[in-house]
Amino acid sequence: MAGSDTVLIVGAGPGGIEAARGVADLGKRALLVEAKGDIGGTPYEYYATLTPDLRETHEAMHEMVSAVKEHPMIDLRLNTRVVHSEGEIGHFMVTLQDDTGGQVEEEVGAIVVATGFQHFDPGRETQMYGYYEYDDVLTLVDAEQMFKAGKIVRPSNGEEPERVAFIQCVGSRDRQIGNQWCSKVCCGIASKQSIEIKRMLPKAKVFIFYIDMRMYGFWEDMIYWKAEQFSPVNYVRGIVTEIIRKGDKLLIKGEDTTMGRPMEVLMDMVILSVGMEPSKGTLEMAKILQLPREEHGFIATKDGGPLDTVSTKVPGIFVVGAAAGPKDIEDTVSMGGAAAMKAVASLNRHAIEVR
Amino acid sequence: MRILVLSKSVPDLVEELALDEDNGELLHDDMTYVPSEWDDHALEEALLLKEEVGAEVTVLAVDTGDVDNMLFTALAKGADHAVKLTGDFDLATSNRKRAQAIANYLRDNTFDLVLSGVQAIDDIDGQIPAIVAGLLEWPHASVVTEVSIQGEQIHFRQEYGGGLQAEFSAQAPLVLGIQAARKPPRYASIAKVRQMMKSSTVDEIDASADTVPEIEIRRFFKPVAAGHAEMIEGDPEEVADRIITILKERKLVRG
Amino acid sequence: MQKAKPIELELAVVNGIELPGHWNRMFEPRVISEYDLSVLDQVTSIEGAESLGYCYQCGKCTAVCPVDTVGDYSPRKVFRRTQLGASLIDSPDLWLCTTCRNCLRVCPKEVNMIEIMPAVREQAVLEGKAPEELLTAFENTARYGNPLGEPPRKRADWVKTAEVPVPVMSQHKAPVDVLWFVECYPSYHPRGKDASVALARLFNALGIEFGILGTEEKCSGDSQRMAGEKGLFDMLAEHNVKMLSKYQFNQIVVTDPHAFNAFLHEYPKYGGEWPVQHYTQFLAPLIDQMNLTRPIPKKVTFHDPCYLGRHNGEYEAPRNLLKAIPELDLVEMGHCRETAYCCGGGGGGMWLDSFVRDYTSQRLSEKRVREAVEYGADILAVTCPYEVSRFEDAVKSTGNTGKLEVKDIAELLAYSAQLI
Amino acid sequence: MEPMEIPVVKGGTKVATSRVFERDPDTVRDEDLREAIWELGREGEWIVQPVPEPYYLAPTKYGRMKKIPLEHTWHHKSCGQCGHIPGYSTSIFWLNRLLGYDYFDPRDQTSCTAWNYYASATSNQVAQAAVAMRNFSAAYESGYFPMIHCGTSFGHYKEVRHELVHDANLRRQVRAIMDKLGRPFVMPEEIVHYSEWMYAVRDELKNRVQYDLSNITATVHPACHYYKLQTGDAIYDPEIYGGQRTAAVTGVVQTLGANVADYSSWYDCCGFGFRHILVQKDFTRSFATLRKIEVMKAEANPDVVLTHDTGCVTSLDKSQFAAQAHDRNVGVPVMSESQFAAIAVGAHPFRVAQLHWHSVDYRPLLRKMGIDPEKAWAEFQGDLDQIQGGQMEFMTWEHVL
Repeated sequence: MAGSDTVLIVGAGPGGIEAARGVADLGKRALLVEAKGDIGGTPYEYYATLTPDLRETHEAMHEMVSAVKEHPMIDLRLNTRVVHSEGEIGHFMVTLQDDTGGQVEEEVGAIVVATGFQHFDPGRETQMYGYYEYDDVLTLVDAEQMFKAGKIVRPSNGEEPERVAFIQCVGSRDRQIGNQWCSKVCCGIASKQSIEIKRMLPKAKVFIFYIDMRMYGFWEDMIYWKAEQFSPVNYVRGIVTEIIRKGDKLLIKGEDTTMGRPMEVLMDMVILSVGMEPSKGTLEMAKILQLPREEHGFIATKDGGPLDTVSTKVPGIFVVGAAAGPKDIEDTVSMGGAAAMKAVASLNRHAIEVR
Repeated sequence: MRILVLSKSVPDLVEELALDEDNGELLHDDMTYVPSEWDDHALEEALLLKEEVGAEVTVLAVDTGDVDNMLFTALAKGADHAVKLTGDFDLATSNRKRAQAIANYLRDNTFDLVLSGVQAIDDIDGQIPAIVAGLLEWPHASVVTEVSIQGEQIHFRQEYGGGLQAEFSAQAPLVLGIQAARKPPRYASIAKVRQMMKSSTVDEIDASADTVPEIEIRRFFKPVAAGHAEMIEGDPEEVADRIITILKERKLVRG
Repeated sequence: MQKAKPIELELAVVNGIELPGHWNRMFEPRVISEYDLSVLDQVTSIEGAESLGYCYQCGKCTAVCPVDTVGDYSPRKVFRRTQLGASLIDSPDLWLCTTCRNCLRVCPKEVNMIEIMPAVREQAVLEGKAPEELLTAFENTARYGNPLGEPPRKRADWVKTAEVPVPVMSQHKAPVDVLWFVECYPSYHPRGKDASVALARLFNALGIEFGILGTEEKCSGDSQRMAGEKGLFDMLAEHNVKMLSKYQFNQIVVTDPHAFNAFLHEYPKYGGEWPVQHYTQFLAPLIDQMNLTRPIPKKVTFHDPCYLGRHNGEYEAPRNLLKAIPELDLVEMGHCRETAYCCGGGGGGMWLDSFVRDYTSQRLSEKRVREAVEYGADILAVTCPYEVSRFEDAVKSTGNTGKLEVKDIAELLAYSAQLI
Repeated sequence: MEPMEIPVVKGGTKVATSRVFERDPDTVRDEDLREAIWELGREGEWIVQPVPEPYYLAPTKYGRMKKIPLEHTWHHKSCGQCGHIPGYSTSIFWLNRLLGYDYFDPRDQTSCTAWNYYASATSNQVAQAAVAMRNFSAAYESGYFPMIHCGTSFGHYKEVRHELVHDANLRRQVRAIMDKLGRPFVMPEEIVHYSEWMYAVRDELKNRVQYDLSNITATVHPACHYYKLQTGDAIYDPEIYGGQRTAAVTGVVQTLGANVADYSSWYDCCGFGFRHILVQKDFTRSFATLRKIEVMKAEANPDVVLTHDTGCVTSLDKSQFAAQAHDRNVGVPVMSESQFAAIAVGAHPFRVAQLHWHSVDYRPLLRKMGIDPEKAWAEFQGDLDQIQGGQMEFMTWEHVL
């Protein structure tokens, strides 16, 4: 029996969009399912600008977003979740459910999972960052909302902060929490945000407290050096363990490891560089599609190695972006293209085998 | 509080002194001149007073030739004004005549305190501050080490032999001969001196000389040496032994 | 680790109860510390010192900073301490850098201490915060044209001991091929004069048409510039350029790598643009004519002067000269050429000996002498006028008298050519 | 570097943010041992002593509900309380009697020996666990449920429980000891601290408060051994600091009508340090006064410091004399919340709460509460005179209730 010519893509973030576009451009029908009411994913929803080039997110992603919406070969279903799946490569029967509970069944030949990540919730950490106690403790996401609004103020009093600290590796690289991975992008995002803060508030003093700065490739001089040399942002090695309210300020406590001395410094605002975890949707899809997860909890790739970044252990199912582990947008979009190619290839190969 | 600092340029002893073979006088033109070290201390003390109580400091030199650099250096260090008394002066002009010119200037201009180096290396007679005070009938003290201003009162210290110090206070106006400032004279960076040369001016005041009593020098000569030092020869151990013997002979060490 | 500081009253009485000694002993509280960034801003806003802020604490400089081998100073530490709010202008750190350029050689961010130090030091000099002994050297240079405080009129007195003609341009009244810029230490310092005499005899033996400025010469001022007296340098440069411009010559040869640096990079800004060579560069092509016949059957090691080597890239000329001496066995120390350690005299270090001693475990010259001895050298060959005296003192203070001789290359060449 | 001037901003236990943390059950770090305890009970490894009814259900850090027995409690007393702060345990008993709860004050309880253990001074795992289990068995045999007065005993027993659950060999060794002693091997269903009981009865106490506490400001020092050991098993309440800090003590004090003020070094140890109090008293008194009391004074200026552990009351109260000698900004009375609550609901400050054992002057606090300390002292002196005079052998519960 000939297989379905449709590829199901779950999740319409940058990775899913790119995969759908790829599938459609390769001449197959792309069924793009998104649980939320709009496409674009985490960066489009939360981030004012992209890392590392600081382009305004909506403007930068406009082209890919509208391409998906207008493409005749892409069947976009918003407010829709995949709730059930059975079958195998060439013949997956998937059940889609919309907001109102209405269900439809679709036959698809291959599936691309692009369900992404969620930000670490700082209420869970072992350190005491007081995110749920003090308004002036923010996450990278909260800060992005401010950039979007074009105004950086202390939420507690609406005043411009004079001293802002970023704390890196919140919820990443932490055995206690169970997240033993580097989330890859937070050093870059924090540096990017620090540049933005300095642009908006030139008098503000910005600090980045870090274990080690991880900015690969061009991010080094695109954001790290720029932040350090021309903003300037103060990088201090040594992670902060506690944030406690002291008067109307926040007292951050840690060790300045370069100088080997304790530090207790007052800040007006602290931004937690929260890391990535598999999103609820990713965990849900792993369950529904019976995809094995790798040891960190993300969706496992076939060999777990560097030579195939998108094939899962289940034939005909592919993974894209942060559903497979911490990824920046570049990686995610590249994986989208690769998954589209592999998914369409699997349909073609299946068709030949059946014949 | 207005302070006048007297400054004088003196022969630089780094170079060998040249004497006129005919009359034994110093060949001034063959020498380089530097600000008198004691005057530098007077200036430093004045600048410290300025920092403490906000005094206005004027530095004054009798125009005996190349004094501009000295005055600009003083401005670079922090003096507010520089004054050059011009007229019939040269490097050989006597202290009596210089003092007369300074006193005349002080009669025409109001100052509360005059600080001068206690003496200068070229004559070591310490006369200028004393004669200036005498001509003006102002109080004067010499060998002063520490000056402070408290309201109307000017306090200062003098050093005596045997480690004794005396503390005085006097009302302005007053002339003091400074032995040493509380701090070593400050350094003026050359950039600042050069900037002063461009941006500030030295007030030139015509100080046509009165006729003043002069001392006549009958001759310059080197004193006849009364005795010579003993030069100790030999290797280090022999020299050390000889030194110990001498110290013992003079009862400078025990045992 | 710093111990907690106890506070203890000999006797305290609370509510009529005596609390002697240990009953009231407490430790001082930890204060909330502050990253006072105004201090860093203040430094990096000084023209020339901007790059201090580029430091990202990799620590590469610390590994190659000679000063850190004898003390607690490196560019990384300077940045960090400044970032923490310690004023560089008030810190001894400001005067410990010898501007040897070894940090800049390895710095991935090009934090340029060669520009930072003079710029910040200039500020300190303006604020009257420079060490006393350095100011004395400045004052001497300003007054006498040399940092030693020697009489300007005696600048060319060494010529009398040369026993060969050393034309002084003001009397020579004719164009020359080479204008030899002698500099201060070769004019006044007893061991510097030895090298000058040797060089004068070599020039004569080679038939070079040369002349010196004599009393018209003043210090080139490069080290004073690096030590923060830019105004003094301006004055000296203007003077020297003016004097040199009076005469006709084809090129300048200098004894001092610091003067070499000034003539190459700074004097052109003052209108003094002439071809300039260090004397080793000038002599190296003339090896065949030097008649180097008397052997020196010794192990000789060469100390690369910072301002000839790292600053200006000349490593071969001195070595070629040494290799040309019969039976001379040239051995290289571990730190040589690009990685050579400084003698401690650069950047004003020459005039900061007692200041630097308070912050270092040994002099850099002593460290270098120990290295030369370790490599089995009999002779430490040098070619910077600061070095003969610095290293000879260090030979004595490290107890190596008799084991190691310090010779200027000019002396070795003149000896081999049987001119001394 | 120069110390900084910090502005004082008063605020209660209300969090300054509208964010609400919702815990994802999948991300809870601390395991819930109770099911394992029952399981071991079913397997016959030990007897599980259930929490007697009536009990109160209190929320803990990770959202699990903890059973707090209200009565039939076996009171595991504290060495330091009995020795140095007798009003501490007396107040607990007094409150039990006031509320009419049946309890048992055993005479065969031993020290938990955890002070030595935490001071890195003595003992071993088996001995520690055996001491705990001996006391549990004594409680079980009495028919009353263990209620631990000391924060350190509480924390230590939680750690022992954790080890016993996870280490069959340890269970075997300890069971052998209990067999030799002829005692049953019993694990209580919950390990309960007295301050949890205080939390459970806070509303009952509220109705009996006799003084206006609205002018009283307290700072609370949460005891490390109460909530930092075995973090999951401590009471947290979303109403108290948004559920980010333990609600023990704070919840009680606020319910009684007093104000609780926050201060920046709340998370720090009191300075007791176990080893430090023994061999480095100068460290303890420095930490307790400079890091805790002085910070409280500067930021909250409280009338009283309330805490819920023996060592904390001791070091915070009895270190202040030295700081006074150095003219530091100290001088705040320190007591347990049980003493404070007992006084608030009518206990005699000397007969019951025994404040005369405390070092810092507590009289301004009493006056502010509306109690005349001189009059109260005269009453107490009268008791002593009676005892001396032979009219009364000793004080009885009837006399003080």
